[in-house]
Amino acid sequence: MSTEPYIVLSAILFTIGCVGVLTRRNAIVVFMCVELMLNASNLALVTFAKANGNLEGQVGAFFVMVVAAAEVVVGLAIIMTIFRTRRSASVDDASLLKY
Amino acid sequence: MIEFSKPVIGYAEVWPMLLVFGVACAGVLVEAFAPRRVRYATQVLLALVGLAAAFVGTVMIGLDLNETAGGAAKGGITAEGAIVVDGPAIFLWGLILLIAVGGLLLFAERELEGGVSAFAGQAAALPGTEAEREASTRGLDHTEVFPLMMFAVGGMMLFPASNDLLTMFVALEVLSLPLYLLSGLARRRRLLSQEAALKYFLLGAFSSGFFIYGIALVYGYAGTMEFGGINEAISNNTGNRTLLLAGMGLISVGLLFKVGAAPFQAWTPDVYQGAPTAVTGFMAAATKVAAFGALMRLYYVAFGNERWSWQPMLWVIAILTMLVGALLAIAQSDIKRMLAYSSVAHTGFLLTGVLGAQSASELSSGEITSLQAVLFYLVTYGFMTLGAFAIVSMVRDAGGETNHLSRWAGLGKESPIVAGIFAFFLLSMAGIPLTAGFTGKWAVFAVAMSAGAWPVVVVAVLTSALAAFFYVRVIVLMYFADPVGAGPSVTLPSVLTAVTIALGVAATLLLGIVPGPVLDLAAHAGEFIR
Amino acid sequence: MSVLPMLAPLAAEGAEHVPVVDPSSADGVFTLMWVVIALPLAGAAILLLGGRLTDAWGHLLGCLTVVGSFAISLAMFVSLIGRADDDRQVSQHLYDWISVGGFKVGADLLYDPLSALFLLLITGVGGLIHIYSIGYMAHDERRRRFFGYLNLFVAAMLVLVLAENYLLLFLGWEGVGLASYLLIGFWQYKPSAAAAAKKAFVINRVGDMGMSLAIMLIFVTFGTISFTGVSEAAGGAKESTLTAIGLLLLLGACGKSAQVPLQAWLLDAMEGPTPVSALIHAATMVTAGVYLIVRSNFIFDRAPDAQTAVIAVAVVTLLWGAIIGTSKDDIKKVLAGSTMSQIGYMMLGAGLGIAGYAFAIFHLLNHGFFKANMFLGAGSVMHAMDDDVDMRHYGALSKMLPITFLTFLMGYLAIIGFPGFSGFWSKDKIIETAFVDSVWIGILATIGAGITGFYMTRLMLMTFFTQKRWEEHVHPHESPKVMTFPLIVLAALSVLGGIMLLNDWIVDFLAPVVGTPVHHETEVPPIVITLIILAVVAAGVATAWFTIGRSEVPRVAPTQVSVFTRAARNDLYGDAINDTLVVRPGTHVVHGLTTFDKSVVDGAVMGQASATGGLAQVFRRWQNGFVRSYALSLLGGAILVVLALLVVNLG
Amino acid sequence: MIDFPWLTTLIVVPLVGAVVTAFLPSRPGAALPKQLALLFTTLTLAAAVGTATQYDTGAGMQLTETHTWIEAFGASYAVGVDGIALTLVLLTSLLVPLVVLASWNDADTRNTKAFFALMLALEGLALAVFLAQDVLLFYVVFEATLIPAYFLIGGFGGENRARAAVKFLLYMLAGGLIMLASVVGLYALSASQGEPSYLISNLAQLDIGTVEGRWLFLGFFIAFAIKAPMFPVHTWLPDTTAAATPGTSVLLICVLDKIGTYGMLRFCLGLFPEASDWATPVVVVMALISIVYGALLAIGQDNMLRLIGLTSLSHFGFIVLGIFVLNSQGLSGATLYMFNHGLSTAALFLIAGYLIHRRGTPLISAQGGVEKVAPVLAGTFLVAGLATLGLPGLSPFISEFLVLVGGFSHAWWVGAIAVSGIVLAAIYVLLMYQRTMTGPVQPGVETVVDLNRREVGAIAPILLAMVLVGFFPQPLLDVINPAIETTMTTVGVQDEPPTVPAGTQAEEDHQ
Repeated sequence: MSTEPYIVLSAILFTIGCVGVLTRRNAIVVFMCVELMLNASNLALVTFAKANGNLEGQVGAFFVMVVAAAEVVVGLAIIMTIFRTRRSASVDDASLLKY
Repeated sequence: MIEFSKPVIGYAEVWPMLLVFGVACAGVLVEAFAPRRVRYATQVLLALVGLAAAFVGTVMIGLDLNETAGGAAKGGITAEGAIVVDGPAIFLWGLILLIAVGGLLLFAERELEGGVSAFAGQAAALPGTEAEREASTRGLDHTEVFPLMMFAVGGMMLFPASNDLLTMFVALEVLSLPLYLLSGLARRRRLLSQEAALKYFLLGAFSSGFFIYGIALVYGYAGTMEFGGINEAISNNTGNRTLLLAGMGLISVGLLFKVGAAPFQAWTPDVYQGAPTAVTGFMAAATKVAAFGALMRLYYVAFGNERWSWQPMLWVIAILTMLVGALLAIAQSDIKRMLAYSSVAHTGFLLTGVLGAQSASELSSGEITSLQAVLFYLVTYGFMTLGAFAIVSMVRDAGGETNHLSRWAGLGKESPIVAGIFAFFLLSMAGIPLTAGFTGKWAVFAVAMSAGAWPVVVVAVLTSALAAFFYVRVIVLMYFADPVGAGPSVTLPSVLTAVTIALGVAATLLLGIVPGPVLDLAAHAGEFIR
Repeated sequence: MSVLPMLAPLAAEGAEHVPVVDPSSADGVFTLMWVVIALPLAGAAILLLGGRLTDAWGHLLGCLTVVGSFAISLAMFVSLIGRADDDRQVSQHLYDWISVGGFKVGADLLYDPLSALFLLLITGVGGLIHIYSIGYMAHDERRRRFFGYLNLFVAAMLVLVLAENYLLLFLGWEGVGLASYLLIGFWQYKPSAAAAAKKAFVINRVGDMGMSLAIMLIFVTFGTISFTGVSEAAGGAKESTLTAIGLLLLLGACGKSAQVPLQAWLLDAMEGPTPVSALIHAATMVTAGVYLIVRSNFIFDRAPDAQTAVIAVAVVTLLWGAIIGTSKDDIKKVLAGSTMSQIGYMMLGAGLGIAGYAFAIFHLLNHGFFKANMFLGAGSVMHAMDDDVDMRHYGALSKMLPITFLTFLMGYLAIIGFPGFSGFWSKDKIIETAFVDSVWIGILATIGAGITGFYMTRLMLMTFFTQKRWEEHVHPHESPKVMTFPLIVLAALSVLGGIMLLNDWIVDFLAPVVGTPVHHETEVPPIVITLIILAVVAAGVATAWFTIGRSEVPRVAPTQVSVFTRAARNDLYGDAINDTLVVRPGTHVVHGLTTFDKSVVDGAVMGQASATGGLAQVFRRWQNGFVRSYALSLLGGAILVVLALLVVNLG
Repeated sequence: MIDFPWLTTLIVVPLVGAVVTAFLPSRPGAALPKQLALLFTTLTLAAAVGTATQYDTGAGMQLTETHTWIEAFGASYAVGVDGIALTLVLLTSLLVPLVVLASWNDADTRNTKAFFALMLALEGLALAVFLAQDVLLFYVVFEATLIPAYFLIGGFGGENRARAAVKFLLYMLAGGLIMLASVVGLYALSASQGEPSYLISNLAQLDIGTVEGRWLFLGFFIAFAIKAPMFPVHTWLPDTTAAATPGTSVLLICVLDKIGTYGMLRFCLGLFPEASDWATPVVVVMALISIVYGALLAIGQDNMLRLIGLTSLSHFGFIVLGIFVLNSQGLSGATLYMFNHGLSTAALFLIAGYLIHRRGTPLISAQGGVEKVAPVLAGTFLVAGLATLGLPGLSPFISEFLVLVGGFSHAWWVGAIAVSGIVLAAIYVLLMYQRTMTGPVQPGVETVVDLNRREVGAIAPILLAMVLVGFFPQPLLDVINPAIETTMTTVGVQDEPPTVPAGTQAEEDHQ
């Protein structure tokens, strides 16, 4: 079995995530795109685990999921406060700190 | 079928780190169950005792380390290969814990704000609302900052001690997540603080996306996540090199982001400015220590055999970082942003030390090693940064801290001691001899020069000159300029901040004049265990 | 050795042997050599550092030290004459002055016939002028300091003539320059005096540059700068080197002796008190250039081109000074022009080589007598005329100031070369020797003598004869005895100076130093030349008599005058030339450089600094606060990192 | 007594003094810090004299003390003294007490104790610089001197002091950091050839390749050229002297700047002989430009302090010239020149400072006729000026002439260009004297009072020293010469023999 298609897929997912971070204004969406990048990594990890014939990659994928969950907790908390203060979830509105 | 056996953790080696995590968890419990009026005292005491105990433990473990690898290194790998407790790890632990103590004291400071801490009374309350006003009149404190900080410290300890990519990733997240939150908890200028937290969080998450994808690729190349295994795979030259290089690059992005190297430095000024000053000081010092420890372990151990390909990359990054840091600092008018860029420049100097890695056979006896130089620099950097930010937190007016440089004019007349100490830190950062900054700089330049990276050293020297300009500008402002309006005032802090500053001054002075013991300690730490 | 063929023609030409300085160690009275210098030096130190404590008796001490030196000089002179011809060089080693590598300079003194004569001149004439000054400066509240400076001068001048090497000579050389600076600017509250002092020093420094370079070249060539060592080795050096040394020394001599092109300071130097003009700017210091050339005979004798240059400078100067003298109304400036001209004669003598050295020194001594005499006389006149120096305000003073007039008359007769008077013997000898060298030089020198006759007669007439043109409130009176006594002594010397030529005494006396001249026959008998000179001088005197003595002298100088008069009044445009060629371009250069320094040199650095600041401001804008653009830079960085890795690997 | 640590004492006494002065409480203008400063600087002078009595002229580097300092860097606390160092130590320890005396009232309205404490600190560090026998130690104290200097300029100067202080510091730091690259390079080189060591004696044994040597040389040289200073990196100099108090200027120009030329002598020649030889043509030309350029600029100045600063540019040109013509007259002359320039320029600065203090302006055009009202001030100023212009009989002449001889021996045109400096010096000194001291008394000048005893006391020793050394330079030269011979041996050069040596001729004549 060739791993190539999986890796390509994961790369495409990663790229989509990347582009999403760069283009979307809504903080939640931006954050979801980051999650997409993490999941692209998960796919790659699992693929390589299969190819390498050991479990480390799969274990890794689990860890990533846990970490992602933790990130969500923290991230949403921050985004929520910002939203409550500014009545906006646009990341472009938060640009007081500059130069 | 693999027979299940109980994993061996090696508590004897890693207990200080576990203790810190334990204290963090206990802190959460205190927050949940202790009555509000005792929470502050309990939390501070708990954290302080925890850090102190961890530090003592670190020292004891350090004294006990066994020599391995023919005496070149000390310590061993434990926790099923996930954690390595070797000389450099212990050294970094000790350093992180000391900085954490200093940071903790700053966190606990309540004199400056008139009886409350620098953190938001109630983070969930909207700025300018009744709820917030009530929280502030009632003198509410977020004592959660202490457990959060302990989690971060725990992550920082794990970061440079991790022996595989996955542990490193987890450590990275454990240290980062609490910091994201802490950045957003300022009592004053809430909007800026929250914005800092958001930016830090989004960019941090984005970079960890790169980091984990890089891990995946390297895993794909080497078939293992263990550093030793990766190194072996590289020397055997099996697998697809493109995977390795791309993976290495992406992992580097995650780490370079954490240390604030250009072109990944964009978050530093904004976050340093927006975050509460105590957090900035702690974060600037401790994160850099932990991240450089991890960076070096990754490059020296996992990619040790690939040195010739990452060294040129680091040349570029180091040069870029120093230039960006020094150049942009010139244009700053906010003291915290200026210190942020200065910290970027310091990252560049540290990278200069990192890229000066040479194999043992290339070094002559008694010659300073790259690891030794960087460790030493981290010590000097950590203390002076912590001290400098502590001073920043003391210069205030009615609206809280006055971070705009123009408000610092004439500080030398107003408060000669504070100005003098700050000038001393600035001179140290500028690398004037007889301060720790100089010895640190010398060390990293020397190893880079030995490794033949003279162009980097030349750039480093030139940017040092450039950097001197903005440090000197602040001194001029403090001493030779007349105050504008009412002038700055210095709020006398409690003994907590004073101790931190004293620690910083003492370290900066001693390491400038007699750096020998610390250098020897760094040398004594030996190499990383492969 | 390659020098032998070069020496051969010299030897063939005659027995003109260039003597070597080979002194014996000082004994007997000669051990007091250093005291000659030390006395006036101590006097200067006491007077200058002692402050007001010494006001009361300072002038007496000043005179005593110089008279003391004169006494020792006389004793040494007597002792020297008592020695054999070849034993008349004595040296005294005081201490090691400078010793670095091969550069070894001792504080060594050399006493030989040349120094002996100078010693007598300096301390003798100097002593007289000191005495004269007691009266002349009686009313100056800073008289003590004046004597301090005079003592300093005497000490420095003595160092100059007693030095055994070029560097010690240079010490004295600069010392007299300093004294000259201090004394010209003695009344320094007058801006003109202060400016004149500075001008003198600076122009002298140009000469010193030549002198310094000469010393360096001598050292590089011979590895020593002592007269002993150089005179011994000079024969071995290349002629071109010796010519270069000679020309550089000449430059030094031009500065100190006010020879063209470094002549411009001397006329301004008359701003100093008159005794200063007499001592420094007539009798002694300005003749140091002649001394230098005569002292360096071992170099010039082997560098004919340098000698030619000396002659050229001398001839130009003797005419230049004389011409200036014809049109000045300031009595001191006439005398200054005359001094310049007379030194030209001495230089001419020195430039003529072995044949002329002795006559140059002879004329130098005579000039020292008669010019000091006349300057002091002029001072006496000024004393009488309330310090007015304009001859157009004088007239008919011969009756009022009989002693001054008579003594001045002696000086006058001496300088125009009236037969029997000192100047006659010495000037005649120089012109005669010049004719041997070249008819043209002889003719030019003779013309100079004629002009001398003219301007000195003009001076005499305007001052002592013709009608009174005094300012109101001026009541001329003869000077006190303390001033007339020196005048009388000097007048006597002016008359009798010629004695030194009896039996060619001075020529023989100086032979151990400058060599024995071979007698050359001129194409016409010497007496004819003498008669021609006398005729020319008489013509000059007559012209003066007819143009000035027979007509009314206007009290205000006429402005409608010929081009020549105007040129002469303007010092032949010497200052204008300096101004155009040096001062003004120099000022422009200085201003230009100042601007250049500020805008280009400092501007480059400062500009770089502000450019960096500007660059920082530009880059600062990149930090625009938008988190998405930060993310973009992060992505860019990631790509950069990966590309860098790939490039290193694949490239 | 043999093992008495003379040199450490020299360094420590002023530093202790600095600490004591700084921490004893006192009000601005109080006498205590001044007296303390005078006491400690005098003690230092005593220690310097003691060192000189212990010094054995023939014994090379001596009174050495070596202790390991930072083992990892190969650095030691190593001090020692040879003829060159002793000359500069004597100069420093002589000048500082006099500067303290002359600056007695300069900081009365400001932080008096800080002023004198900084002076003491500067003295201690400067002495350490001259005595250091370890490159890192040298570098550390070399850079550390900047801090007290910086605060002395910026904290106590006149108009534009902050700007001048920053300019000064940045110039110096730029130079120092460039040098740091070379210092670090030396470490790398030393480590690559065995145990790393920063001891000069060990570094001199290194086998330095031509290319490396030249680069390292450049790093050192640029720093020293900025320090000295030389054209075209001199522009900090007039700005600094114009803004600093005259006492500070003396410390900066007469003591600290000597580090530049001392460094060239000790490090450029001592460690990189090949590169020094290689650089000679360029350096000599730069030195010549400095001589003429500095003097010309000085002529055009109207500010006395700027003027004196610029004269130093010219003088440093002479010193550098002397060093790089690489012959004994040049080198010994340059060393002596450092000493003499220190004396003469100090005198000029201090006396000009007296006048400026009285008149309240440094502008030459605002003076005139001072001689009439303050003859002692004018007289001492004239003597100092004459020394500066190199009048024989005063010490600077000796060294200037030696340097000129050295230059001429190197190449005749070098001597010929350099000698023009003596004319230009006469112009700038006498022009300044003429405009300030002579002529009619200008309005405002008539109230100028003559020097008081303290002021004369601060100047008199300098003038006396100049006269003494002018007539008897040999004791000092005897100290300098052996060290210079050692340096020449290191560089591997010898004096050119004269073309027609005297003495040989006589022998041939006899044959």
